[in-house]
Amino acid sequence: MIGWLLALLQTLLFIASAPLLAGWIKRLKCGLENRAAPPVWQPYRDLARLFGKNVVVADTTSWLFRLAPYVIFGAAVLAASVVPLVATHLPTSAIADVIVLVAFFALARFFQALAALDAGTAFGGMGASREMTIASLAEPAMLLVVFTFAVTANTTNLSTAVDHTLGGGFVLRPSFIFIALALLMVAVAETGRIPVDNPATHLELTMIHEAMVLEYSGRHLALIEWANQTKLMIYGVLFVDLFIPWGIAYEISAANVAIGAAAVAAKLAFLGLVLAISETVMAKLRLFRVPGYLGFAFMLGFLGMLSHVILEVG
Amino acid sequence: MQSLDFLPLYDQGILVLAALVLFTSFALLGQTRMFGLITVFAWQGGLLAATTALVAYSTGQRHLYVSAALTLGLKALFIPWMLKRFVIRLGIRHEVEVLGRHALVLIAGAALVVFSYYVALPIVRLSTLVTRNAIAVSLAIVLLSMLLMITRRQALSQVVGFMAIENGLFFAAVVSTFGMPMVVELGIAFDVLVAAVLFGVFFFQLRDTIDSLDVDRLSRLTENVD
Amino acid sequence: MNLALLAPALAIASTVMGLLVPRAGARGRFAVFGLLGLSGLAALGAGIDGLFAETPRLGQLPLGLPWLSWHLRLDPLSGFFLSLIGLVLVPVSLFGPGYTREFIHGRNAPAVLYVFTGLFVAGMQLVVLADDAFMFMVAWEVMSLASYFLVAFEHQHAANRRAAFLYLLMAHVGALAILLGFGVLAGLGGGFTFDAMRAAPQGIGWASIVFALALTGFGVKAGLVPVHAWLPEAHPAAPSHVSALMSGVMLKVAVYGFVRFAFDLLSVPHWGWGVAALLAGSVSALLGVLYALMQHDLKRLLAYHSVENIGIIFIGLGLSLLFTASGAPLLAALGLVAALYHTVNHALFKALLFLGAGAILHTSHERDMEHMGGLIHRMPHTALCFLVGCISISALPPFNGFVSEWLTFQTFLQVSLLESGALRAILPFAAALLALTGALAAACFVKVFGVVFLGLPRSRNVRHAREVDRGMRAAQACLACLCLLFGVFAVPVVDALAPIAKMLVGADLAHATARGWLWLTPVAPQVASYSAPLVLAGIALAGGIISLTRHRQRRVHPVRRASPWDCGFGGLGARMQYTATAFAMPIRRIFEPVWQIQEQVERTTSDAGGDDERATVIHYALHVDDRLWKLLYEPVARWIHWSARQATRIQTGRIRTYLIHSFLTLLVLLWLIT
Amino acid sequence: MNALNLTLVLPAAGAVALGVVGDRPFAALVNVAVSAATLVASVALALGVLETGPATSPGRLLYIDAFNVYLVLLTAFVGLTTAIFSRPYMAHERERGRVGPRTMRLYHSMYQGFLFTMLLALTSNNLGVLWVALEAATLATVLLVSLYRTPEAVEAAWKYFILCGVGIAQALFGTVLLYFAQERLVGIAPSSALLWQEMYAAAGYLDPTVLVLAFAFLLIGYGTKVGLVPLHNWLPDAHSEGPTPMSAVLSGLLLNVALYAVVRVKMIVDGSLAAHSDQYNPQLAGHLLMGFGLLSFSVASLFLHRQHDVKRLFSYSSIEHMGLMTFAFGVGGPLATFGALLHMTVHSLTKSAIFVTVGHAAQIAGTQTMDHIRGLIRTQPSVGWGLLIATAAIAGFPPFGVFTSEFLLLTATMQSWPWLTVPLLIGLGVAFAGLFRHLQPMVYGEPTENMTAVRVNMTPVAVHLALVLWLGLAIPAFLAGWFDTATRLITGSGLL
Repeated sequence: MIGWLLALLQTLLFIASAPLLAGWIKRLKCGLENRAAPPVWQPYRDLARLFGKNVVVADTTSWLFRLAPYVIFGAAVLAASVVPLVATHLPTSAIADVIVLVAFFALARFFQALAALDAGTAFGGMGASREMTIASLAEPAMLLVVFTFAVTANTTNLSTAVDHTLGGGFVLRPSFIFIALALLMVAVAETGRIPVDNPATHLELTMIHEAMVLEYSGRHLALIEWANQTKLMIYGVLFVDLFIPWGIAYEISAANVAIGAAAVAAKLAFLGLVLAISETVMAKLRLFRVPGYLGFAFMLGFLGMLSHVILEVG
Repeated sequence: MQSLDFLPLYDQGILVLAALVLFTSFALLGQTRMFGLITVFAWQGGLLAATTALVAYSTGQRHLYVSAALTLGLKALFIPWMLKRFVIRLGIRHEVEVLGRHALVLIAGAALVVFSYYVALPIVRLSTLVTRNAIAVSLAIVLLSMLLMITRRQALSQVVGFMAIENGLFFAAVVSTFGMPMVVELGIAFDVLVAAVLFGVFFFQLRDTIDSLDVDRLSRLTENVD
Repeated sequence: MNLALLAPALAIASTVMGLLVPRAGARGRFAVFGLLGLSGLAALGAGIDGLFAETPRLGQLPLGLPWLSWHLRLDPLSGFFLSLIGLVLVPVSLFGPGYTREFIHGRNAPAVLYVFTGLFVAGMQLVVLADDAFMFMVAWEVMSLASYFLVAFEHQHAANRRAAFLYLLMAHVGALAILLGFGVLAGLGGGFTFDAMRAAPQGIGWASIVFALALTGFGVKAGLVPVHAWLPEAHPAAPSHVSALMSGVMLKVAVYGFVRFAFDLLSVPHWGWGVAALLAGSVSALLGVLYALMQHDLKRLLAYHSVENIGIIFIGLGLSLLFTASGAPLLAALGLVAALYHTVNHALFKALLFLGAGAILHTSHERDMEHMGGLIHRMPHTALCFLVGCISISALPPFNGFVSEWLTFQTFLQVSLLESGALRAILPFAAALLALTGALAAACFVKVFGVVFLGLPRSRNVRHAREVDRGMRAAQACLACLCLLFGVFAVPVVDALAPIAKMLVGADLAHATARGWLWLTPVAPQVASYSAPLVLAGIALAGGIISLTRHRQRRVHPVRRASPWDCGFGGLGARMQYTATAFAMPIRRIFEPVWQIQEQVERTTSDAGGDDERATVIHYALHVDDRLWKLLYEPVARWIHWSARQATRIQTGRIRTYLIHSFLTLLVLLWLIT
Repeated sequence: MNALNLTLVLPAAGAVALGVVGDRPFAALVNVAVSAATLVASVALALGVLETGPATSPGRLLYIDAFNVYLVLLTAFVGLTTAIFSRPYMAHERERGRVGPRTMRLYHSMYQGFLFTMLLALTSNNLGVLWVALEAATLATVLLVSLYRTPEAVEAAWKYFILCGVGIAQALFGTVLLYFAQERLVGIAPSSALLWQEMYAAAGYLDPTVLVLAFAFLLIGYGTKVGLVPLHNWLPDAHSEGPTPMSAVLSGLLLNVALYAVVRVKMIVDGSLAAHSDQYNPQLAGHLLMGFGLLSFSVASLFLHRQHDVKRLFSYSSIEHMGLMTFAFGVGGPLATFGALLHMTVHSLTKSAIFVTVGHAAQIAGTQTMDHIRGLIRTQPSVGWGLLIATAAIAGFPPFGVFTSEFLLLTATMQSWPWLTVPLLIGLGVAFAGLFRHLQPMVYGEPTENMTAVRVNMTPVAVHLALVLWLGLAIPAFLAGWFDTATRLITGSGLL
């Protein structure tokens, strides 16, 4: 029972701190671009403001349009509850393994795209079409990452995976280098960041995700934004858990949890830095260059798989 | 294998007749005039009748006399007479069939004789010289008559060829097995008769529908259309 | 066994009823479909009974050959498929009366429909009950023939006739392959009862031949690439409730036949077979979904998705064969269970989707998605059920499609246990293809639901569509609920499939369900676990809490309705929406080589009314065709025509040539024998 | 006056009677009545054989056993149903003025005459008489083929006459050789030397060289009438140009009878070869049959694809099926033979049913050209569905009997010649495609404007199809017993 309680707390912590990560990255980017940066907690303000506003819904839409944000947010929360943030072996982590985790995002995306089509605007259709295309290309790459890791650790369950990496001590695996890179690329694509998408613009040619949420307003928009920030954070934590899990609380105790929290915070901050730098140095790709980008990710994943089979198992 | 001069006289007679029958079928192959064709055919029938009679005499089988008479009446007299009447009524009396590669046909005929001899050879073990040759000869006659049917475009000559085949069979039956059972003989004779009559009917049907007796004109029903 | 026999008996009864009440009014219609429904219930009951029976139920019918009466057998495998038939048949017979109402005044006698539907169902039920080759073939062909008549039901359209012919032709060819397979088995075992075949000593060579024949024969029926061509033609042609039966059940009967051959009749599988099945499955899955993406005829699209899902099923079967051959019965069981689970799932959601398409067709007489849109406002009930179907087929949690696909992935993850390094390196690639397939399927059904039900109506018929009657709604609702139930209560389902695994590969998944109904742990708890009920609860909870916290605010300022913002471009019209073609365009660009694409844009400038105002009309035409037609089917047809022309040369029509024929034949014959 | 003689006398008398009756309105009824009486007689005959086994007539001219008695029954039955069908059909032809009083007299009289010759051929014990009967069958039908006096009809008749005549002449040569071989044996009266019974009994002693030679000629001769490729050329012409009832009986019965003759002879030859297996391959006759059968089967199935005339289409399908049966008899062995016997039955039932429907269809459309026959199901559902289902049956779809026999045949082949099943299956597929690609447009779709419903009598079709369906679902025990006895006669070993 206590376990469940802890799990609930961790989940709450997770989604609560998600906007923080977004704000942090934003701040870093501004810093790198010599711009005056908004405060780190700016995202919280935005969310609060959006929740405060009242909702305008297009009259061409149906109940699905209003249901979607809750489903998206619910999926995000559920996903967050599965990923070990500060402590492993919480009961919720058994609800789903990595594959299911990916499926949660797919579910959210499914409803997002439908909602985009609901209003019947050209933008919505455009966004939905592009989003589904890119997602379906990202999926196999992601799976290969998961696959390689799972074959190494013989599990797809995140907590167990963490155990495996911890238990094995620090092992330098050629396959992990490849798949870590692949995971990063996929994460960028999935969370709609540069070079695949640019959340900051409203230009028809550049936007994918934004095109889908054009019609949303008020709390609906807030939920969607929040869900996206959570998603970004989940990918970050996923990366951390799989490849650099050290410091995470193994047995539950106040000290361990504190250490775990600090560790994960540090690691995420660093990841954020990496992301910010990459986004500043890179330019957005044309839509039809994205397949090449994801194909590269896929190839990395496959290389990881091969190097695992050939070099590590023999 | 015994040579000819040790054979009894009637065997020699049969062999002579066999040779003559064979000759007639060659003659059929060579003959181009309608009337000539029919005449030769009649002669062939006559020779058959003679052979039958000779066999009947030598073996003393009564019923062979009957079939000899039948042959004479049917093959030598009635059918030729009927055919000639058709020729006259169809007004093709003086029609001459142009035969392409006449010599070639005759050589092919000769080859066929050799072939049938070769086919009949294995039977030597179980029969006297006479019967073996009889079978060889009759087989030759059958094949030659088929060759006749193949080379002629005139419906009437095809009929003659058809009848000549029957002659060959009959020759085989008479010489090698001394005739078939009576009931069969009669049945065959009846069939031949009916066939002859029906052919007559068809000559006129043909003339009415395609106003000619040229069988090559009968090529409406075909599959390779393109 | 009597109950099992009751099912086909009732189906045939409905046939007779259909004969007795030609041009039947409502009463006759309900009688016919009522009998079908009863037959479905009987099948369901008998099937479940057979699934859990310790010893297979045997029986015989005084039919068939004098020395070989029809042998019947109801073991877990046939029980499973029998209950599957029943499961789909019941909703379909709910759907039927309403759907066939419009045929009464149509030009085709509905009696034909009733008669052959009954026969069709009876045939399928007898196939799974058959225990000897002769009865199997008879039932199999009855099934094919009856469904042919159903496909050709609306024969005034040339397309339907063509589809029917293609269907029957390919079905026949497939049946011949199966027959040959049986022939080889019977030759080995010296008997036509399945028992004799099982008992037979099978050399690997002959066994492989049999397997190849079975894969071909049942593959044709199941619609594996490249022998799938009939499927996208035939399913749209048939009336929708029949399409639901064909796609939902008939393909499964083909799967049954394959399983019966590969796992039961053939004693020891070779790992090569597994690879073959896996390959066929992967190719079918990927190509199926890619072709589906390019369709804008709703029923055609669904048909292509059948190809895809059959592919997924065969992937599972292939893995199972692979593991059986390499002596890992537990994993073999896992693969088999995954495949069978997906079988039942596909039956459910594909039937649901076809019924939905039928409902739309019934009320709007539209099959072309480009003419639809906004139907969610006109027919909300159908829309909801259809949405459930879409989520399920896109393999999204917590619905049923996801569970089976997840199990398949779990099986894939165990390939590290195989001894062959090559396979270990290649199989992940297949898994990645499967992932790609799943994602593309999701994209495709976003397109379907979005274009058909959302946005603005694109044609008059659709604008005036009305919700369908109670029976048809009930049918869809029933299937939708089943989709959810099979998704949420995965553990009991896996438990139920255990006897089949035990019978076929000698192992069951006790450990998979060891931790109670909440937790599905296919390999081991620490390896992977999934709890569908909690997922459902979690999403509901999270979403629910938020919406409750906003309750007050919603009361203060209610949601305001306004015309869409659309980045400020005003004047939204139906023609400005993304069409199905447009939606799939990026994917078409990316996977271009897969299809045979003809795309032309012609602009005609008509100068109506002077130079200043000349309108430019741009006409855009796009044709996406199946490459396999050119690669496989047309050459065969051409070859047959060529040889036919050659053969007919001997029939010259000139009698002297004929005489030469017989003359030469005689000479040759004489020469031969001496 | 026992059933056997009655079976023969009735049609003969009927022929004469109808010749007298001529073109009276009740001629068709007389025709039906005589056929019915013949059927009754043959049923009695069949029951007799069923009880007391094989029987010979006094004088041993006729011989009846399980093999030919069921063919007799079949012939009488199809003869009756076809007579029933020919009533409305010929009446309609009469209205269209295609036939006159004289031809009607000829038609009815010859119809019975034809039945008589076939029954005689089946029951005759004397191979010579068998030959005479078969030749007479040609003579009886040749005028019926040219009944319509169109150029095509006359041409077809002429080809039929010449080709079958030449062919049958070869058969006579073969018969003479048989007689020759038999007659050498001591202790056989020349009068009884040609009796099949005698020969079969003495087969072991007959000289194989002569018999092989004889078989070659007999195969060519009777094979021409069976319609084996490349001797088949007359068959499609004769079937397509004559009146449809004739096509039905030609296709459904005459071919069977000719095949029957071949098999009877094969039994003797096999006996002799088996006894002299040191110098000859005992399977020689069988191999010849297999070769011809396979050739006919495959070539005919290709021919199906290039047809334009509906009756030609189905006559080629007849060639295909005769090829299949010939092949089966060639394979030998109980299973194949059983299958072949069954196939004889179901094929003649189905094929005659098809010709009945096709005849009506041609009258509906006023032409036999398939391009002008469209949408039969709309114009006259009974005909359309009859044609559709009958064709499905002939294409070998269960639950119809044709499938059963093909199933047996295939499995028998699989046991003795596994690799030959491949061409067989390909051929079946090709043949099916050839049939249905032509059939479907005729029955489905929209009818052309010049199609009008006619007065039809589909009872024969229904009865035939019902029987075929019955045979497909379950072969009744007595019939199975029959076939088995026949199989025992032919191959020496049975199945049951």
